[in-house]
Amino acid sequence: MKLAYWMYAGPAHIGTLRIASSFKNVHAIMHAPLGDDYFNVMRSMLERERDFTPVTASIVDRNVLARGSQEKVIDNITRKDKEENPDLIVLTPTCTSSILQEDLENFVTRASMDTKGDVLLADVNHYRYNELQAADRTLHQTVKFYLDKAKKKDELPTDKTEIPSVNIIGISTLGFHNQHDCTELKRLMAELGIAVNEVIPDGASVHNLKNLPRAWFNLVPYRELGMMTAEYLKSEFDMPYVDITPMGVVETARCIRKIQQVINAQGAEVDYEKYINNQTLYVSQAAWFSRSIDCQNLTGKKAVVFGDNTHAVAMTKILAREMGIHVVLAGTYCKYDSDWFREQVSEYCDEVLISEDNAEIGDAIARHEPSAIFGTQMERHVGKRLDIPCGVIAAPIHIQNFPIGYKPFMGYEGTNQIADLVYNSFTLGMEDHLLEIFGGHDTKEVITKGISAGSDLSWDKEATGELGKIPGFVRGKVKRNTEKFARERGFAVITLEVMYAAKESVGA
Amino acid sequence: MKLAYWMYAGPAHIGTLRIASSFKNVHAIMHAPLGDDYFNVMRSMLERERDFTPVTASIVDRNVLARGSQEKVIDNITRKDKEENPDLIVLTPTCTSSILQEDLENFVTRASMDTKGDVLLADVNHYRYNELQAADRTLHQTVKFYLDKAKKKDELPTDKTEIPSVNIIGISTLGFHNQHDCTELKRLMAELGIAVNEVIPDGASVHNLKNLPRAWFNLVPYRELGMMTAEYLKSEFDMPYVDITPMGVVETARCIRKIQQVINAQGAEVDYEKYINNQTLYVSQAAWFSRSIDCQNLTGKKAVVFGDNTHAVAMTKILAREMGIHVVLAGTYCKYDSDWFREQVSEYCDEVLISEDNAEIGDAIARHEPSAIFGTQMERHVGKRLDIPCGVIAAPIHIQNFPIGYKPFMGYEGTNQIADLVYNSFTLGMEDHLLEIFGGHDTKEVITKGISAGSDLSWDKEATGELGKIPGFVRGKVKRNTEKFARERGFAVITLEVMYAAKESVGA
Amino acid sequence: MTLAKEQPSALNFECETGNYHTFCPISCVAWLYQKIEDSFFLVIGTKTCGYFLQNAMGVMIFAEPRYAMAELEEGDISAKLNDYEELKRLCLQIKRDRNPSVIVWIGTCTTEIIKMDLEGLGPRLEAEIGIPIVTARANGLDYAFTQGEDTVLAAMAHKCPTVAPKQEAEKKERNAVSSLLNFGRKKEEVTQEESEYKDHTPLVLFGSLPDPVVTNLTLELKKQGVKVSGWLPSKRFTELPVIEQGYYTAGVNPFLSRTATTLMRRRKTKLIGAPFPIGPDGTRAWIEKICSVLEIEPQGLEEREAKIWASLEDYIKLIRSKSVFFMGDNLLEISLARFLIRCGMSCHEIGIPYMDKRYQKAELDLLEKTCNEMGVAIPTIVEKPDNYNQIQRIYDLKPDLVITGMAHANPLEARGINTKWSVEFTFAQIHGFTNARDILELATRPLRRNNNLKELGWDKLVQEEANV
Amino acid sequence: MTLAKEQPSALNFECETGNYHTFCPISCVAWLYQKIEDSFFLVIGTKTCGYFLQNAMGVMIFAEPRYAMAELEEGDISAKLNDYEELKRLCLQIKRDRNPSVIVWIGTCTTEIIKMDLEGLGPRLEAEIGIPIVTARANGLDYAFTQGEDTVLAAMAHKCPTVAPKQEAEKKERNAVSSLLNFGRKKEEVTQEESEYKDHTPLVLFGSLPDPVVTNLTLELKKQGVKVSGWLPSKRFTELPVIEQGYYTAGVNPFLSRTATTLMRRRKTKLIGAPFPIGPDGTRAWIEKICSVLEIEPQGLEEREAKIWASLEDYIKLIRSKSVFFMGDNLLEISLARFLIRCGMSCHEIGIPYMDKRYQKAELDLLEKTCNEMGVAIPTIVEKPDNYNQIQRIYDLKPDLVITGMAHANPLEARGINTKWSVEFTFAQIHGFTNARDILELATRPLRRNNNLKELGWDKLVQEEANV
Repeated sequence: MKLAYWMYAGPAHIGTLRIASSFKNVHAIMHAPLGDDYFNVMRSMLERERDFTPVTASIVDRNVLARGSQEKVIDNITRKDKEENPDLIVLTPTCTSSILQEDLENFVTRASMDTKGDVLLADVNHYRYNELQAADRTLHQTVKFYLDKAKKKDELPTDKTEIPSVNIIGISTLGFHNQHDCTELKRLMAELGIAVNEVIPDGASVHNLKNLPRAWFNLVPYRELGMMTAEYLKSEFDMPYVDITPMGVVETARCIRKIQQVINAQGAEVDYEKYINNQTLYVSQAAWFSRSIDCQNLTGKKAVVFGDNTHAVAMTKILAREMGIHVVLAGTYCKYDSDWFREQVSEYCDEVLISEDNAEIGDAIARHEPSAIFGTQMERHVGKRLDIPCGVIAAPIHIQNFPIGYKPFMGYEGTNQIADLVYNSFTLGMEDHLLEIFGGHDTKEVITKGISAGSDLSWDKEATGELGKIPGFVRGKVKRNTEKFARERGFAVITLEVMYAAKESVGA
Repeated sequence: MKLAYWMYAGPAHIGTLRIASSFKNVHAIMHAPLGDDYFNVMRSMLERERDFTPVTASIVDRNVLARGSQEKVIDNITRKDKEENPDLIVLTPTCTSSILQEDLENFVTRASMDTKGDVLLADVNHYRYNELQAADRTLHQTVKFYLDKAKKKDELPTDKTEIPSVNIIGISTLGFHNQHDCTELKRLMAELGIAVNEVIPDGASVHNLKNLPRAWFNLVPYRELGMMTAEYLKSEFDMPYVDITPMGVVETARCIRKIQQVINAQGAEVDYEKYINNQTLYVSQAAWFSRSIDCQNLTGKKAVVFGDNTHAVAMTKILAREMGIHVVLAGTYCKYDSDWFREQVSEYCDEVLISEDNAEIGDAIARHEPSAIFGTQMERHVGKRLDIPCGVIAAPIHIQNFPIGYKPFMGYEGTNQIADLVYNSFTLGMEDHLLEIFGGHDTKEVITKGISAGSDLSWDKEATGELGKIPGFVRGKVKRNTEKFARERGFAVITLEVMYAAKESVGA
Repeated sequence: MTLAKEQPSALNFECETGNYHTFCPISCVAWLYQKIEDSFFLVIGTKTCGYFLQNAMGVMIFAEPRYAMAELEEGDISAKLNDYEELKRLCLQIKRDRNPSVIVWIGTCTTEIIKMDLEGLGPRLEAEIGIPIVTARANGLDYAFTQGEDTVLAAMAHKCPTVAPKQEAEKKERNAVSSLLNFGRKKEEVTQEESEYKDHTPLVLFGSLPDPVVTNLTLELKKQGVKVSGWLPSKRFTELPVIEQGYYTAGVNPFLSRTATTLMRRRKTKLIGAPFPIGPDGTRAWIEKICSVLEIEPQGLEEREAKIWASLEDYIKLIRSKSVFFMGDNLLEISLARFLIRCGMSCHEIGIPYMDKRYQKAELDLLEKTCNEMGVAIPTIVEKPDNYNQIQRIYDLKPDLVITGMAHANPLEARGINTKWSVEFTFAQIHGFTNARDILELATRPLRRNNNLKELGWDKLVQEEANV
Repeated sequence: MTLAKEQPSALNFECETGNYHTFCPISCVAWLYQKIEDSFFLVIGTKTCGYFLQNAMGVMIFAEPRYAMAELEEGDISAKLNDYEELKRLCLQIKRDRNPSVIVWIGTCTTEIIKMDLEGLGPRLEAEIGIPIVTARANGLDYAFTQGEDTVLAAMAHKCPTVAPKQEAEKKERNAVSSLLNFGRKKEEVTQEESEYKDHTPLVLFGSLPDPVVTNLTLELKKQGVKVSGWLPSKRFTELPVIEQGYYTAGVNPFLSRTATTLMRRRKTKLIGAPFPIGPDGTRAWIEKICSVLEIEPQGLEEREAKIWASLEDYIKLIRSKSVFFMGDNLLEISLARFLIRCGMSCHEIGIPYMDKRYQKAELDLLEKTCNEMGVAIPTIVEKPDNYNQIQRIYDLKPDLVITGMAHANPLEARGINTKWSVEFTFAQIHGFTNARDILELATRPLRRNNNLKELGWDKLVQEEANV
C-alpha cells in the first residue's frame, strides 16, 4: 500500500478511454462498479464537450458479481452496437474489475458475433501501467488492429501521397492544450508545404487508419503518447518519425530541420532555413522577448520545473537556453521513462528529481526557494503556500487548461504564449512583492472607507460566531443586509434569531 | 486646481504622439522641457518596440526660455528632416510649452521652407482635450492635410476598388490590444471577402492617405479614435462608415450585418447570415460557453464595469446579454462623450457612473460589493484591496496589455478571449474563496515544514529589525544564508555585524 | 411540455437496473472530513478511486486535505503483502503527521472483491496504535453516491457513548451543538434557558449538515420547546452524542436508511419517521412529526410556512406550471420533487439510484398528497434508471428542467434542454425554512439564464455534421 | 571594442547641450515619499506631470500613494483663480484625509512659466493651516532627473533645527538613526556604547538612501569611531537632524550640489568634499576623507577594501577588459564609471546631464587617478549629450555595454548592443562596501544573459524591411 495525497497520472482505464473517445464513432464499454465512470464527468466538465461522452459503464454490482458478468457485458456491447452503430466498441475493465480475472477476451469474441462493428478488448495491465502508458498502448493496439485487418483484406494502400505529408500522432481528448497545439501544428505544416495525412486519435475515423502508411513521415509531438505507434509504423512500414517536441524557438527549429532532413531523404527538395529565420527573428515575438530588457531582468533568477516528460523537458530548455533563467531543479513524474528525461535536461539544470510523491517535490521547492515554479496544479498550490508564483505547464489537467481562447504551447504561437507565461509568472509575483516592499507606506484606509461606514449596531457573540462561519466572499453582504434589516426594525443587538429573520425577510 | 491621485486618460500631447509615431516614416518634434519626452519610454517599455521611437524633444530650458524657442525648434525640425528623411514632421507642444503662446504655426511655416518633408503643427488645445480627443483630432488633421494636398495637386483617385473594401480607422500604437484586434479584424474581413484598403494610422504611409476614398466604407472599431476622420470622409467623400464595435458575439454579428447592408447598397450581393450562424454556434466557443454549465453558475452574479466608452459598453452588453451576469454598475471615464455611453448601456445595467475620479469609482465598488469587476488597472487595485477579482478591459495601458501571445478583444477569437477573461475573473476568485471556506480544515503545517527546519540560532533585535526591512521575496534566502554563515563560523547570535559580514562573504 | 391534466393516482415504482451515472459513494469523504474536524479519512482502494476524488470531485484545489488514499498495489491485490501490517504502517504515519482523533477507513469495491477484512482488522489496530478506527464499506457494488455517508454514520453510531459521563455532566457541556449555542454566555443564563425546553425523552438527529444548518434546525426545534441532545455526526469525533436505549432519533436526509436501522436495531432507539426538512412544507411536516411524537403542541408553524411561501413568490413565478425531470443521482430526488411540485411544477419521472420505501415512507406519502393537492399527475419513480433510455424519454417529453448528474448536463444544454446539476443540491444548504430560497435560487438559475439567452437564438449548439 | 592603449591624459569635458532623454526631476517624489514616512508630496503641475509619474515611473501599481497632483486647469493657467485659495483648498483636503507631518510642494516647469510664487505662498499657508510646508522647484527647465532630490533636500535643510532641544536631549534620542541602532537595548548599554565613538565635531550626512544602506554606512563610520549625528532626510520629517553652525556635512550622492551649497552658505556648515561611497574604492576614499577631516586615523580600511575586491572576482572576470559607454541619465555616471574602470573596464564616453565640477571634484580626481592606475584612456565627459549623436558614436565604437535611459534600451538591444538601464542604479542599493556586489550584479546581467543567447544567433532583431 502507498499513502497517497495526490496523483500525477491517472489510472490505466482513463488512458484507454482517452484514446477510445478521441476517435470518431467509437464507443467504449467500461466494465466497472457504479461511480467508476467519472471519465464522462471529466470530459464533459473539463473540456465543456457538447456531445455525450461515448463511454457506457456496464455496471458491476453485488448481483452481477454473484452471477458473473459475462451476460451483462455482452448484452451491453450488443445493445450499444445497435443503439449507436459505432465502428468499434472498446471494452475496458478498471482497476477493480480487472481483479476478477474474467476471460474478457472471450466476452469480446462472443459479443462480436452479434455486432456490426468491431469489438476490441483494451490490453493493459491496470496495476503496472498508468494513464499515460495505457493511452500509448491502446493507441498502438487500435492502429495495429486496423492495419492488420486491412492487410488481411488486402486493402492496404501502397503508395505515398503526392506531396510530402505527415501523420500527427498523439492528439487526444483531455490532453494538456492538445486541441490548440494541434491547430498550431496544422498551421505550421501548411506553412511548410506539408499535407496532413491523418491526425490520430482525435477526430479520426478508424476506417482511415489503413491510410496511415501513405504519409511520408510521422510526427510525435508528445513523448507520452504515440511513440509505440510510431515505432510500430517504423518497423512494419519503414515510416520515419520525428519525435522532437516543437516547443520553444530552438526546439521548434530543430524539429523543422529534422522534418526537412526526413522528407528530403525521400526526394523532396525543401530548405526551411529562411522560414525558420524569419519566424524566429521577426514573426514570433519570443526570440525578441528573450533579448528585450524585460527578459534581461529575469536573468539568473531561479526556477523549478516539474511536469510530464514532454513539458518539463521543453520548459527546462526554454528557460535555461532561451531566457537565461537558472533552473535549479527539473523533475518529472514519468518515472517509467526517467532515463530519457535525465539525458534531455541534465545539462540545463542543477538537479534532477524523478518522483511521483508530491510531498517530495514540495519539500524540494521549499528548499530551493525559487523565484518561480513551472509545474502542475499541484506545484501551483505548493507555490501558493510558499508565496512563489507558478505557471502551469503540464497535466494533470484542470479546467484552466481548456481555455476557450487560443493558447497553444507548440509552434511559433506557442513560443509567444510561453513567453507570456514566463513573464507573467515572474512579474505578477513581482507586483505583489513591490506592494509588500512599499506596503507600509501605501495607506489603505482611504479607499476602504467606503466599506464599513461605522456601525451603530452590535452583534452578540453567537451571531458574531455564526457570521464568522459564512464564507468570506458573502460575509460582507450578509452583514450589511442583516444590519439594514435590524435598523429598519429597531433592533439594537443582532442575535442569531435576528440573523435568521433577516435572511428570511431580505435574503440576507 | 484638482487634487488627482490617478488619471484615466493622458495629456493631449500623448494622443498626438500616438498618431504621429503610428504612421510609418513620420517624425514628431516635441517642443517641451526636459523629462516631458516620456512617451518614448512608454512606447519602448510597454510595447517592447524594437525601433527607436520617432519622437525628438526640442528641449526648452532656462536659456531657451530667455532667448525664445523659435530658432531651436526650427533647427530641430530641419535637422531631423535631414537626418531621417521623414515624409512628415509633426510639431507638438506639451501642456507646459503651450502656455508660452508662441506662434508655432509660424515656426512650422518657416521650417518647412527648408525641409524636404511636410511639416504640420498638431492643432490641439492642451487644456481642453485629453489624450483620446487629441488623438482623434490629430488623425483627422493629418488625413485632411493629405487629402487636401492631393486634391490641390489633382491626385485624388476617383474610382472605388474592384471588390468591396474597407479602411480600418483607429489602430494605433499604445492602444489597448490594438495590434491583436487589427489582426483579427483583417482575418474577419478576409473571411467576408472584403479587401482591406488602408489601415490607419498604424503602419500607414502618409502618401497612401489619398487612397482612402477608394474603399467602399470605413470601419471605426473604437469609439475614441477615428470618428472625426470617418465623419470627415463621409461629409467630404460620401463614404459610409460602420461604427459598431465588433466585440462579443451579438455585436460582432450586428457589425457584420451592418457591413453587409452598406456594401450591398453599393452593388455587392453578399449574405453573411450563414457565416454569422456558423461562427456563432460552432466556430467561436463563446456562444456555447454562455450556454454551458460553467457559465450557468455565473448567472445573476453581480459585476461592475468601468473603462473607456468602447470597452465598457461592449463588456456591459456581453455580460448582461450574453452571459446573464447582473451588471450593477457600468461606468466610463470618457466624460466628453457620456450621452452616448448612457444611451448604449442604460438598459443593461442598474446604475451608470460617469467620472474621472478614481475615488468615486472605488467607493461605488465598495458599496456594491460585486462578485467581479471589469475595469482598468486602477479598478484591479481597488479589487485587490476589497478582495474582489478584476478582469482588465480597458486603458490606461500597462505592460500586461501588450501580451506576446495572441489576445484580441474583437472578432470571434476576441469572443473566446473575453469568455476566458470572464470565467477566470470569477473562478480564480472562487478558488481563493473555496480555500478560505475550507481553510481551517486544510492543514498547512506539513508542507511548510520543509522551509524552516527549526533554527538553532538566535537573532538579536537589531538584526531581526533589519531582516524585517528586507523585501519578503528575498528575506527567506537572506535568513538562511546568514544562518549558514553564522553556523559555519560558530556565531550563536546573529547581530547586524554578522549579517553584513555574511552578505560580504556569501552574498546573503 | 404541455401538461395533460391527469387524474392523480397512486405512486408508480419501476426499477430499470440500467447503466446509470452517479458519483462513487466514497465521495462522502469530501464533505465528511470537513464536517468532522478532528477526523482523518483513509480511502483503501485503487488509483481509480484516488483519481476520482482528486479530479472529478473537484477537490483538486486542496493540496493536502485531511484525507488520503491507501493505494492498493499489485502486491496487495495478489495478497503477497500482509494487510494488517500495511495498514498499520500507513496509520502510524498518519498518526505521526496529523494525529487525528479518529481514522475512518473507507472500504471500496476493491477491498470487497479481494475480501479484505477491514471490520476484523480495525479493532485490532485501534487497540495497538491507540487511535479510534471507524470502518465503513462505502463501495460502489452496494451503494450509490450519498449513501457513502450512510455507511460512515452507521459505523460511527457504534462509537457513540452509551451513557452520559456522569462526573462531567454538569461541569461541561458535552454536546457540541449546545456548547455552540451557549458560546460566551454565563452559566446562569444557560441554566435559565433550560427552562425554555419542554420535558421530553432525549432526541438525537442524524445526518451531516453544514454547521449553520445544524444551528438553524436546532433553533427551529428549540422554538417548539424541543431540545436536540445531539447530532450524529458532531463537529468533532470526541463530541459524539450520547445515545441511550429508548432515545428518539430522526434523520434529516433521505439517504440514511442504514444509519436509521442501526440506531433502531443496535442502539435500541426509536426512529421518528417523517418527511425530510427540505422546503417549507417538508420542514413544517418534519417539525410537526417530531413534536407529535414528543407530545408537544407545535406553535405558529402554519403561519411560519405561509410567510416563507410568500417570500419565495419571486422565484416560484419562474417555475410555476413548468415541468421537471429527475435523472437520479443523490437520493434527494423525492424530497426535491415534492417541494418543486408544491411550488407548482409538474414532474413526469423521478429517477433515483436507490429507493428505501420504508425509510422514505413519510416523504413518499407527502409527495402523493402534494400531487393530489396541486392537481398534477403523480410521477413515476424509476429506481436505478437507465440513462440512455431516460435521455430518449427527455427528448420526447421536452421537460423545462432536467436535474441530472455532472456527466449529462453540458450535452443536454447543447441540445437546448435546461439542466441543473443534482450534485449542487448535495453541497448547498437546502434544509429548513430559511434555506428554501437557496433551493429555488439553484433550480431557477438555468431558467433565468436561458430565458435571457433564448432571444439570442442559441438554442441548439450541436450540428449533425462534425464541427469545424 | 578593441582598446588601443593610449597614454593617460587629463579629463576632457564637452557640452553638447543636445536633445537628450532623461526623467523629469519630479521623479524624486517616487522615492522621497517612501523615505520620509510622515510626508505628503504635492506636485503642482499639469496632466503631463501626473501621467508621467503614474505611467512612466512605473508607480502605476500603487493605488493611493502618499503623493498627489495639484492638477493645473485652464483657470489656473489664465490666472483666473487665486493660487493661494486653490492651494489652501487642496492642502486642507490632504490634511483632513491623511494628516501628514509635512506637505512638500513640488514646483514644475508650469509653475515656473506662469510664475506661481510658491516660496511666497508656502509660509503663509503653513501658518494658516498649521502643517509645515516645504517648497522645492523640481522643474525640468533647470534640473534633470535625480536633481529633483537635490531641490527637495536643499529646501528641507532650512527646516532642520538649529540647536538640539535641551530639555529632551537626554530623555529621548531625537535622531532616528541612533534610535534605530539602539532599538531594544537598555539605556546603560547605549550610554556605554557612546564611549566607542571618538570625540569629534558633529557630522551630518545628506542624501536619501534606503534604510538598510543608512544603517550600513552609519555602522561603517562607527567602526572608525565616527558618530553620525543625523541624516538629511530622516525617516520622519519630525526627526530632521539638528544642524548647528560649524558642524561637518558630507554627501553620499553626486547630484546634491545645491544641498551642499545650502548647507555651507545658509547653515554655515563645513562640507567634506570626498569621492562618493559607491564601490569599495569610493567607499574607502569617502571614509578616509571623513576620518582625515575629523582627525581620526582610519583602521583596517585597506584590508577591508582588498577583501571586498577579492569577493567580487566572479563578477569582475565577466567585465574585465570590456568597454562601457554612459549615455547619461542620473548623474551617478562619474562614480559608476570610476568603479567599473577600477574593475578593469574601459570607458570612452561618459554622458551626464549636469556636471558640477566643484562638488564632484574629489570624484573626478579619483576617476583620473583610477584611469591612470588601470592604464586606460581617460573618458570624455559629455554634459547634456545629444542622444542622436551618441547613438552614431555607439554604432562606431561598438562598446560591450551601454548604460542608458529607458527610452533607448530596447532599440539598442534589438541592434545587438548590450544595455543596462541607468535608472536601476538609482533605485538599487549601491552604496557602501557590501553593496558593491549589487552594482556588478546589475552591470553584468546583460553580459551574462546575452553571452548565453549569442550562441542562438539572435544578435540583431531588426530588419531593413518592415516586419511582417
